[in-house]
Amino acid sequence: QDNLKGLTIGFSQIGSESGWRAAETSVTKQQAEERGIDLKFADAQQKQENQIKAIRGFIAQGVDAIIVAPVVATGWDDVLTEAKEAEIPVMLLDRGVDAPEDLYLTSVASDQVLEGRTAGDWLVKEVGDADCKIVELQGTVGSTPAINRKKGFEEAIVGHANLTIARSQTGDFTRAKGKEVMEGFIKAENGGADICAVYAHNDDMAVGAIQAIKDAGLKPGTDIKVVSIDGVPDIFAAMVAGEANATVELTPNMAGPAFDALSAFLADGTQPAKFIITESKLYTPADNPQGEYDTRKGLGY
Amino acid sequence: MKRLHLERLANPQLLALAAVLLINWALFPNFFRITWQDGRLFGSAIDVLNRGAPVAILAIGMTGVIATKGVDLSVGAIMAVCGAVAATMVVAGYPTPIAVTAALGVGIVCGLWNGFLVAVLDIQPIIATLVLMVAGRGIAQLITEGYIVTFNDPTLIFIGTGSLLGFPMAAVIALVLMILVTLVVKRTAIGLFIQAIGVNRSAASLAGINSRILLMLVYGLSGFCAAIAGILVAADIRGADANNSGLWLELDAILAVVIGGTSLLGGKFSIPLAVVGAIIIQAMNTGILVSGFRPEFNLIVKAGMIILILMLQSPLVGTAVGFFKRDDKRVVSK
Amino acid sequence: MKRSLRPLAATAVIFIIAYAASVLQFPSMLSTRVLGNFLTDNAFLGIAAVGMTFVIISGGIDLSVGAVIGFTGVLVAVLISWLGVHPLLAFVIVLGVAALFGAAMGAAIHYLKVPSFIVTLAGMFLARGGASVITQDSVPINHEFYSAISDLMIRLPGGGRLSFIGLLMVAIFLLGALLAHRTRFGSYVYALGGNPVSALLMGVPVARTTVQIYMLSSVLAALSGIVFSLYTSAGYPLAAVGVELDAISAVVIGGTLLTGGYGFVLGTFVGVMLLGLVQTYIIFDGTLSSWWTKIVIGVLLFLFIVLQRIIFAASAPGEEKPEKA
Amino acid sequence: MADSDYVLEARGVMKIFGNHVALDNVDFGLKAGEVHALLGENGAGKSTLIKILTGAYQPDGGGIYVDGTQVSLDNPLHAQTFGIGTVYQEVNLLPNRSVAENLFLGHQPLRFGFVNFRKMEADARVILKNYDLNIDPSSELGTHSVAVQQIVAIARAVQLSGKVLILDEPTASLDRNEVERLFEVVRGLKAKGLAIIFITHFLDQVFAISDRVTVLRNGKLIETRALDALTRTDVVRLMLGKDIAFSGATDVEPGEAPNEVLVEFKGYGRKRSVLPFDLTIHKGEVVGVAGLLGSGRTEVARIMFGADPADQGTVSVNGKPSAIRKTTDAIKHGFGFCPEDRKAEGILGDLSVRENIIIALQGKLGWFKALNRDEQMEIAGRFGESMDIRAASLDMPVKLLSGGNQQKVILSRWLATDPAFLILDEPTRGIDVGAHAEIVRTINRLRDEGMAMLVISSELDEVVAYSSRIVVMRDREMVAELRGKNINPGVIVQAIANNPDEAVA
Ligand SMILES: Nc1ncnc2c1ncn2[C@@H]1O[C@H](COP(=O)(O)OP(=O)(O)OP(=O)(O)O)[C@@H](O)[C@H]1O
Ligand SMILES: Nc1ncnc2c1ncn2[C@@H]1O[C@H](COP(=O)(O)OP(=O)(O)OP(=O)(O)O)[C@@H](O)[C@H]1O
Ligand SMILES: [Mg+2]
Ligand SMILES: [Mg+2]
Repeated sequence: QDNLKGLTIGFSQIGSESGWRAAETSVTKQQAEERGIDLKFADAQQKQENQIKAIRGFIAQGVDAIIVAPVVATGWDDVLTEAKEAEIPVMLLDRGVDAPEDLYLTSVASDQVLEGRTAGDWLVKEVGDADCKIVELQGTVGSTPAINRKKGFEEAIVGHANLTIARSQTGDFTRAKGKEVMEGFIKAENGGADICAVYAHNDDMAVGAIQAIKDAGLKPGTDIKVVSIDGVPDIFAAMVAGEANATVELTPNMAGPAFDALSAFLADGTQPAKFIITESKLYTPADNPQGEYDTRKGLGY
Repeated sequence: MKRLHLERLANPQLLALAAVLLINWALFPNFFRITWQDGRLFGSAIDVLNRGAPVAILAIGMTGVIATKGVDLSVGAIMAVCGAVAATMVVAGYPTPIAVTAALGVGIVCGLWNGFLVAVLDIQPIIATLVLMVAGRGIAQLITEGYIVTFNDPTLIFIGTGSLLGFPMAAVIALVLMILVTLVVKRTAIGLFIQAIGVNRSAASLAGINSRILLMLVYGLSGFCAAIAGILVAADIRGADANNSGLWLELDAILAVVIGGTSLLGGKFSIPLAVVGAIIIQAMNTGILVSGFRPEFNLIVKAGMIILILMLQSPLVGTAVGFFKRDDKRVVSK
Repeated sequence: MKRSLRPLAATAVIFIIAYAASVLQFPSMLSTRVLGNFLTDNAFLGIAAVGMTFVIISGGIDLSVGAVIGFTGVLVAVLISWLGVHPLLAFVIVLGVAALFGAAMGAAIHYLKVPSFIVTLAGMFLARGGASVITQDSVPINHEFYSAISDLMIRLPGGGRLSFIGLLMVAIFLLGALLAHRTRFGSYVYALGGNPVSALLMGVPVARTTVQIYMLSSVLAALSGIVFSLYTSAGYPLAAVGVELDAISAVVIGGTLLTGGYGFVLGTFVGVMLLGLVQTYIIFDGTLSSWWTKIVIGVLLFLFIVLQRIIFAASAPGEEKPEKA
Repeated sequence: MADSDYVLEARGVMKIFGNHVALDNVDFGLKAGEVHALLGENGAGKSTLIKILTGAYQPDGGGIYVDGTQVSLDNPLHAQTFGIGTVYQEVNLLPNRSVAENLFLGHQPLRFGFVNFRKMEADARVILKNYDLNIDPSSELGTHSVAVQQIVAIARAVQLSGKVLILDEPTASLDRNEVERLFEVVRGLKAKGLAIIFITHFLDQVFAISDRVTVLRNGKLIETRALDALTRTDVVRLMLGKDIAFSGATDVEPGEAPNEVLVEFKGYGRKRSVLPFDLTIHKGEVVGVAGLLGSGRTEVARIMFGADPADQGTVSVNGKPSAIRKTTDAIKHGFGFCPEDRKAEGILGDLSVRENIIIALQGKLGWFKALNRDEQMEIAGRFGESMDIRAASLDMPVKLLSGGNQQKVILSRWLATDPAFLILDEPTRGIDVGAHAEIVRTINRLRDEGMAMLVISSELDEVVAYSSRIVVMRDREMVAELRGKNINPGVIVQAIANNPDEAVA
């Protein structure tokens, strides 16, 4: 991998809206450092237009390669064509784009629908035949992960008539909103007595929901099951305390595989797989949450 | 005496609040059911008070700013900064009172900075506070280094989630703050001076009001209120979330003040009514939550409500219910 | 030089100095590519900011701009991709919808006497909510008309491109300047911002003008939404969140007073370019973390405003100037 | 019914604000080719009638007739289409726009749909020539003095008036030459058959130019009469409903030894504003300041009060050297200041009359010694009584008061602080005869009580009436100090005009 040493690579990151995102940024920087890459980092503050600007800026600067974590899937054709014309390879992180495949080298991403399905499958197994009223904490309205994780989860529970989603509201991917919405759900569902499980599109909202459940005098993890996605340290801490039941890991190390692919490509022109799917691993309290917590703590979550 | 009371009840803010609560009640019959649980009151109506507290607190500071014909866009960012300060300090092992005091101090400093830009450098308030709105969140993230800084400090957590006489701490703090600030403003000449500056700053200065110091003070108060709100929000989730704490809350606070009847053109203001405005907004939000609307409709419902409330308050409709209006038939000197 | 033109000159001078300083540090910032990108990448912001300039000169503010951009983008995409409407017809439809929307806001501001801040805030919720009710997904637009327009560009030596949308923005700025400074409507806008009571007594048709101003702003925001959809070949309900604040900053940096009555459309152009310069500089630097990016943008914003203040402290509008007949 | 040789007519017009009847069943008819004076005390309803005649307000009863047919005027623009041009009482122009644009707003000459600036400015230059105003039409209106703005407002109204010209106190801020100019223009228009309504508090001017006069009192029509049958005393009696003794020049005992020194300015001045001056003010004396428009009188007042701090010279108060850097410094020394531009710098429009009166006193007391509502009411009521402020209620916003009453409110504001030294810039501008005499009386009374005052006024008769001493300003410099016998209009004019080449406008 020495052939990456001294290269300049531009990294257009979405922003720093969540702990997971911050972890991805710091892991990417770490990976670049290990390989001796000069990483040019541009934060887009959640705006696609800023990402396009950043990519154009990288092209104008003449970087050797570009990695992008696209905020949405659409709208990349023009700017990627421009990069191609300038012969700069582009790699996509954590989400694909709706653009011709020849416009980018590879896309390293998780399968968000699978994440939702994994969470759903776990819950289906967990409750068995018992009736289960689920409340759902959605991500930001209209964001891709929210749409996909909802879809995957619904796919998993469809055909299991005993599992129903009773209520679904957006918690904006944040702890505070997750807590507030869960409070509302508890009031709306007979003081929480009717709720069997909460499914949160990310761990932060789950952490907020856990607090709301405790404030309502119920036991999270027991009275109301908690399942969520991301695998951030705090959800493992909650598992240790017996307050969370399951999480699906989304690895923040997307850049590593991307750099590897680039290295191989630059060395002898090896075309990497177009879609590198990262693992969506399910964690439950049986998977040594304390250990997971400790290994993740320093990653910048 | 009785008549005065009736007139009070007829003011548009309270009417709007009643309307929103009625709608909530219609959509969710258990809305007013309150039970006693673990030594405190528990129910949707209590949630409204609890969740509405941060915006209410912001609105208290914002009212002063708007009365001087200004606006403070930075309060959301200041919340994030102060929450971050308090959280990182307790995590670093400082005693809670020191951490809280430091956070409040930082809030005041942020506010004074805004005041300095507005009063001394004469920069337009919207743009002066935009600076801190943009940079402040960055500062907050710098403090937390992008993490959500979680803590387990019992005192701080009590501030966020504890209760006093069954009422949530946040609501109690908002109420106390409202009473204190209202008293200070009413019992001293500060309120009058704030109005004078808002109505005509050059005339006020010629009449011997030191508008610079007063403006600094008003923005400082807004920063202080933002700091309290920031600490409350962080304490509530036991963590300082620099990215999301207070995000877009400045708009809610401004909305609350305007719903409370204070004109964005400066002048007459009412702090208690701004707090009522904040409660109205939160009642709306909680109503959306418990009623089970699909989240895509949240914003539309909210927009519809705002339009409704503003129609209720507009002078056009106001003349129709002018019958209730108070100030028309007062003392006639001759 | 005319006193009122000085803030404009100031902003331009600041831009040139800042640009020169950036070029000294990163010589490649002088390329035609970067200059072309300035126009293309800021096209939608610029077009929206023209409308915002009118609103602010009239003493109001329009917070709905970003949401209208998002809404029109979605509407255009849905019309074209789902309903098979030809893009040109789709453009006409969304511009019409936006005109109605703006007119409604203007009418509410004038007749209900509600401050523009609040009316347009409600408008923002409405437009953003409307967009996410239509669809939550990002809807791609694949139409030959769209690809034809993206291919429409002038290539400059050195890899630069003058794109259609970039040139459209320049054209809108020129038209906006003409409208503001050379027509009766323009003078009414300034009149409203200067003193609405006087304006009424002098015979300015206040109601009509107010409605027209917000119509103009919404129509330009819709045009900006169309440009945004050309820029990204898609419509997305969360597109352009917070663009109104960028537009307001650009307008104010361009020397327009938020209190109304004073300002220049072309100043806004320089303001937009300044914001673009800041972003480009940060990208070229490439070492700033997410949070330092925010702080630096804030600090630069502050520096620009203070610089403007310092240069023009002696000649702020309204100040007395000795003059003898 | 009135015959329709009236070009503009109001029949039985009513206007009610809240529960205050501003106009009560007023008839008013205007004939072509006449100058019709509309008279009445402050708050009599003159401006309100004008606003109804021009569509700015809608009447609550009665009707408006143009050439005998009833019309409903929706707004001033609508009135303009009938050829009605108006100068409203407070200068209602756009300070942020050029002089030319203010003249032509709404009627700018167009070429290909765009405003033709060259033609507009050339036309403006020609129009302003008629008023001897030689200013750059492209300059911002706000950079000019109130007087210049007033002339521009008149010029605009004249341009717009095809049939009717309405002038609501146009001369309040003009000097004699300018008034004479205006009258020439008015006579010319009258000769062309225009109908002109003229409101003023200067009876001389009424007699100089008017043909008929209508008098309002407390919103009621008292009488409309041909002027040649009336004497000044008749007019005053009609206005007030009683006789007043108009106090002419009070005799200032010339030989009297001056009291102790209160304030002493030495080499006091400010760059680009006022050349350094020396001035000593004693207790119990009134120093009048005379000079042409723009001679720097207002600047002197502002420097003394610290509104624009001096950058040279020294000041001592009660013999002690002092520093007056801000207005609060001045107030601490017992200064008070009624500014010239009452709308922009005087009143706090949205606040109540009561709050406007106590604000300076409260400012002096500081933040924590707040006057409670009863105390405020007591103080405001006291001054409301003694200054005869006509307001429906002390709680109504001061901006709804008539101009003259606003002026009294501001004067009361300072009297409430019990000042040692009061600076008054044009205190009688826009004030009716009754109130005028009252203010002159008040000034005299205050002087006798030992207060020192500096009074700026363009009314030479008036300055003469109360001044113990008069300083004359020319071209931003104090050029003369007149005492004793020299205090008479002739000498003052001489002093002002000493160097006629430099006279402004
Ligand atoms: N918009 C308003 N709302 C309430 N009261 C008003 C309003 N406008 C005028 N008034 C009241 O109506 C009365 C008549 O006022 P108006 O301005 O017509 O007097 P005026 O004769 O022009 O006096 P002046 O000579 O001082 O200008 C006053 O008592 C005034 O306070
Ligand atoms: N006729 C005029 N043409 C142009 N500028 C003028 C004219 N009259 C006054 N000015 C300007 O307006 C400003 C006002 O001056 P200032 O107010 O000190 O004069 P003043 O003596 O107080 O006159 P006023 O009687 O208007 O109060 C000055 O800067 C002066 O140069
Ligand atoms: Mg009047
Ligand atoms: Mg003057």
